[in-house]
Amino acid sequence: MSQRKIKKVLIANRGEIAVRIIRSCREMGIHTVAVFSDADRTAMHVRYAGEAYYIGPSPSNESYLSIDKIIEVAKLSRADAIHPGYGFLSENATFSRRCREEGIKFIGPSPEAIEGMGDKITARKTMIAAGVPVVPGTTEKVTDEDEALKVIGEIGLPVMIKASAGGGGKGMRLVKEQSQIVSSLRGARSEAKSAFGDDSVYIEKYIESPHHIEFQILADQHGNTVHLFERECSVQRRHQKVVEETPSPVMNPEVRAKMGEYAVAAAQAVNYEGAGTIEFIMDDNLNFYFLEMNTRLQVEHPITERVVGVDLVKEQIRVAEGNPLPFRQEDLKQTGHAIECRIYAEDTDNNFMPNPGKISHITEPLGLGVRCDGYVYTGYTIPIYYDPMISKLIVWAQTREEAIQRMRRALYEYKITGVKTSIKFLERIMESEDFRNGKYNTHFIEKNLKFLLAETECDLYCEDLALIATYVDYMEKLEKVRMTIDHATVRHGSDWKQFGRRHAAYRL
Amino acid sequence: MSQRKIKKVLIANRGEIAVRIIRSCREMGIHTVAVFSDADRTAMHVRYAGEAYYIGPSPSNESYLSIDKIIEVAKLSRADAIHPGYGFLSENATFSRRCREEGIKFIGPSPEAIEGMGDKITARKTMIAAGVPVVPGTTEKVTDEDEALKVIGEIGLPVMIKASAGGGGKGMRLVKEQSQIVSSLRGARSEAKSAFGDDSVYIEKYIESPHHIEFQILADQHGNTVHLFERECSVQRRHQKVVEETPSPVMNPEVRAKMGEYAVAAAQAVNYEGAGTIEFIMDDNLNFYFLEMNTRLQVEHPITERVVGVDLVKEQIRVAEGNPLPFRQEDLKQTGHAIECRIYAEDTDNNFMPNPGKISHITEPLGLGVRCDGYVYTGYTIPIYYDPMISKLIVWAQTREEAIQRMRRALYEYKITGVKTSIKFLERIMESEDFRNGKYNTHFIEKNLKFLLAETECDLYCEDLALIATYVDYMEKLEKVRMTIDHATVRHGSDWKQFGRRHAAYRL
Amino acid sequence: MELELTVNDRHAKVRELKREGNIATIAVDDDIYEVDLVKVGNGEYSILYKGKSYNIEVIESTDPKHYSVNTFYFSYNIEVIDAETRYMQSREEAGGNHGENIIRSPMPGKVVKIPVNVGDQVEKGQTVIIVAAMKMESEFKAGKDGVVVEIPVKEGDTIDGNQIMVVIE
Amino acid sequence: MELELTVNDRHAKVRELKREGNIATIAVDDDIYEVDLVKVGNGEYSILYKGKSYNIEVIESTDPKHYSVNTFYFSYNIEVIDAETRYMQSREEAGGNHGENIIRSPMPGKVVKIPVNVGDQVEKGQTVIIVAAMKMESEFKAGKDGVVVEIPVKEGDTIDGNQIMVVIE
Repeated sequence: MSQRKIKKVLIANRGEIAVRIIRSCREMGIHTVAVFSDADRTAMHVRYAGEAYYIGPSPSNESYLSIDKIIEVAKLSRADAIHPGYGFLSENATFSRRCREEGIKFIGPSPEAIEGMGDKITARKTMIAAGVPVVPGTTEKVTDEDEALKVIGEIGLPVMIKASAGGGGKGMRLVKEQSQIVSSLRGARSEAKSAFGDDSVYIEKYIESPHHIEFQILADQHGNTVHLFERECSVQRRHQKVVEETPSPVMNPEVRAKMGEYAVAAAQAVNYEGAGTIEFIMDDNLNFYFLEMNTRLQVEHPITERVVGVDLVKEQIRVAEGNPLPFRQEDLKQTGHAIECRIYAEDTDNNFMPNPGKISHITEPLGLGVRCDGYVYTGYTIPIYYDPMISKLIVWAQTREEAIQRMRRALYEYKITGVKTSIKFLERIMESEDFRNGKYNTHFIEKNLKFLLAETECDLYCEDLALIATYVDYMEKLEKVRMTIDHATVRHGSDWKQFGRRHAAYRL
Repeated sequence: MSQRKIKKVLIANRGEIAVRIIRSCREMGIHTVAVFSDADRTAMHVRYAGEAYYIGPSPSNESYLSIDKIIEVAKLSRADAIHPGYGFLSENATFSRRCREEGIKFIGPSPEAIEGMGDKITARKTMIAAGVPVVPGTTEKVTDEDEALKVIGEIGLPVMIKASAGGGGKGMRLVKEQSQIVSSLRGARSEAKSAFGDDSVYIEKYIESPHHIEFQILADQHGNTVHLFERECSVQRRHQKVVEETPSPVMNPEVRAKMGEYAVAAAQAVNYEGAGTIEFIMDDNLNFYFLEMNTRLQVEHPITERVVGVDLVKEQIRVAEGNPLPFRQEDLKQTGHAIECRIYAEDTDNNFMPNPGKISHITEPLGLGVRCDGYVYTGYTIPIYYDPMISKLIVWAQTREEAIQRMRRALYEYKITGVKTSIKFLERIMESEDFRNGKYNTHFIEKNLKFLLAETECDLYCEDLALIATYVDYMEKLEKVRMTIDHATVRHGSDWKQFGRRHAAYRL
Repeated sequence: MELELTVNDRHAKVRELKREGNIATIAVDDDIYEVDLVKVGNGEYSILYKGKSYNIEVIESTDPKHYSVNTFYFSYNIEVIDAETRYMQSREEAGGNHGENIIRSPMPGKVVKIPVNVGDQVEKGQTVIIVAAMKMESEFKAGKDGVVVEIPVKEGDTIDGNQIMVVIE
Repeated sequence: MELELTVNDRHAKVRELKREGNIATIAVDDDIYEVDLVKVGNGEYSILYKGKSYNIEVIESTDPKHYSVNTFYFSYNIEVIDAETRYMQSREEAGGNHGENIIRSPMPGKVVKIPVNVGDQVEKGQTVIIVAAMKMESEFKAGKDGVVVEIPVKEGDTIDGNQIMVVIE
């Protein structure tokens, strides 16, 4: 609990989040250490950090997930703390424990808190004990089919069957009709078995038209916990968030206050330290239930930073140093509206297939109310091994309507060539009626997919102008080849001229 | 006074301000028209606007200052309003009047308001009538030397002699000693004569250790005027602002409220409409005096936007449409701290000589709390005809200290090669003790010049590493030339090989 | 000089009629365009046409004759057709009669599994290769009934975009 | 291959001793550096040395043998010295005895005024040419007493950076 200034932080991550963490460290005068795999020697976090060390082959289990290698670098570079970012080792209790054993401060919660929230059923029990509402369903792992059928009978359809060790949608089944119960149950269990080596599941009430609402919390080592209000994350595709905003367009002050209180209670139930997120599911009548806790920084944390005016990474570091939180709950408030769009390297017209590759050219949007957190640069090759997220585009404005207009402007300015991206798809989301009206839930993308994937209308001339630009570019290349060859030819006689011409016509 | 929605705006400007205005128009769904001179065909405002029209040769008096050409384009493109930006025609009463006559809305004040504030002596009289404190001095133009000597005797030294039609430091003399009075007066008048064709001057008390503090105001067509608090602009070099911040580190709430009231009174005295700035001079005891009014948007307007949360260009447009202001004085407040650095293309080590030319590479700073308003891009050539400002870097943070840290981080990330810039100089300002302590006035740069221009310490190895990188780059070029030639040679016999080798050794 | 370009199913003949500095008169089939065209960066063009400002990025894709062209909202694949291309096309069309099915990788990635061997008889819709990129696996299926005649990649290979993975005849 | 490079007044001999992929062992005079060096963009290098991460931009200035090199806080002018350069230098040094004073433009701009003519006798400190760029005029003065022997520019000319404007002998 004693205060100890952190002087050097190792960032056990890559991509935009590593760059974002280094930025805050730099502002605090803290030295930074990057780690990189074979695929990442040219990555921005390596270039931007004060120091950088190689930790292994490209696949993440041999590098970014290797606890031993990361600890080794931390010792070699004399880092006194490790920031895990999100993903990779960020919610790994073993890693948090190992850091503690090695006397390196893990910037995040204790291994006990991670474990307490990591297993969904344990978390559920803890929440029930803490008085936080949970979705009606089982509190024990169900390993027996008959038991499962009985529970489903009690809760009533529709229900969701989820692998207890699961994540990423694996071992998950929605059951709406009596006839699907047995096959869904068996399907979920066999998928869970093969994915996680554990076929136990839990069963819960399925919420129709659900909203995914999460609360940011911050807790220090002195027992102070505050929440930084909600984020609306219902724009999802296959359980992957695509757009987030705060405040939520469906929220009201009473429910916000109530949820905030529960979020704080949830964090306190596991003696949480640092930044974390309590995820809730909410129906159209604003009934809400605890879903899970993410014991780390979220991808979408910047919208909270913008609306509340807090640098969450700096607060994480200050808490890790043993400082008390610099604000109380009543000091915090939401000002204006923020939206984040995640820019993925993917081909939205071809089943959202990932599209790694070389960035020919990138122009990032700038100006009033725009923040762009990315890591790629012109000439950089996005590797095939990691996440397809290129960057996060965050806008702020006084009102939600203005924020949407600003996001459209920023997406219009955002130019990435060389790889396919989701920018056009995101523009369509901003243009969709349901989003503009704030009337959407987690079915939004599914419901609006046709609109979101529709071809936009082209200006009468734009195809012809594209042809003209191509013509000019090709002719210029042709000319350049000719000149190079003629140049050589002039100096070395007429045989060459002959060759040069043939060459130009034939080769290009 | 009737409300009329603006559908298309012509931006009678170039550079970062043109791009910045187009951004707000785009967010409002307003079409945009750019104009460009010979030097600006490839400029960003031309590429970013919806339409773009050529208006003449590179020198601004034949293009951006040509009222006839701009009006012609406005009519041709059916623009219903013109935004003048800053500089060029923005404070030209003739242009404002011409727009009115042509039925095109000038986004700015009436010609009468511009005229009322344009002449310093008239403005001074108006202010005195409105009860706004002015610097002790003459209210009438002084054209007679004896009269001038008498006035100086009355006010007492030190005094400042200023050309009444002046600006940009021309025709201006500071007199501290009796013996300099006559020569300074004659010098100022002859300079004023040749610069403005008018040798009348006015004389005022010279304020020692002065702060340049200005207040942003907004006024609608319905008689509502508010101020958006102060900007501290005392970091100047030769009367050119270099760094601005808000709130001012020397301000207190009482003086702020009083100055704000005077700023509103000053604007109302000329029936002001739109965005404008009241400049005050303030001494160390917080005595303040009206200096002048800028009847346009200021370069440094973004720091106000960030701290008050208002898009000033959008408000300008809404006021021009005839809308009442959407807020009252009591709705506005300052949150956190913002600093702006102006990035100039100049050689700070060589007497700040302008340094136009081609941008080899640019990387703009991004991330939390950073806004970068620029217009140049990789491959763009900054023309020799206009202002040397490349961009404005604006940061925001909860506190002044954090804002300075963030600015240092952002300047560190800002990479421009190909032309020399003031980035390093600005970093030194952020590091200087006087700036960090908020203890500075308009003499800051002069006083700290030695520190600001001192060479920074280099890492032990960085010169050797620079040599290594150069070595590798040169060897790679050499190799490339060899390969090109060998490639040709292989196909065309051994004589060529001989030539190729000679060529490689000799030519590169 | 006239060029034949294809975009989607359209064949267009493009030629420059006149040029003075930036100002070019260019015919696209029967339409005549007078444009103010200037290259502002590597493959980036700014075009002013009838007052409107267009930004067009022209990027070489697989080879100098294949372009990926972006306007602000649209993306086109444009190909330059010259004598060589025409020859290749006629050959391919001839080959097309044999009904070859070439499966190419749409993106860079890593070959996870190839459940078929050269010589295998496969059915249309049968998975013939699985490629992973960015934590996502994609299955590629046979486009027709036939025999696998070529598999120029193997399991574990890192592959580029547009690389031939399986050929079925 | 060894190269001789100059930076400020220092002459340094640089040569590569070993190279495996990114990892290079390079000698700078008597110091041996083992660096992890990779080119990440046009003229941009990322170097890891003793764990520290350096970003160095290497930009050709006037010709392929003159570089402007930027580390984060420093800017160096580095020149590659080869046989040709050595010859030129020896010639210049010889010429230096004649005390030629060559006035070059430090930046692009426009010649506003040339108050002297070829053949004029000028004094050290006398303004010989005025150049405007970006609304600012700069006066360039004679570096020595002498005679104006060459003025390769004229009033109204637009000039590049580093262009010879006046030669005094």
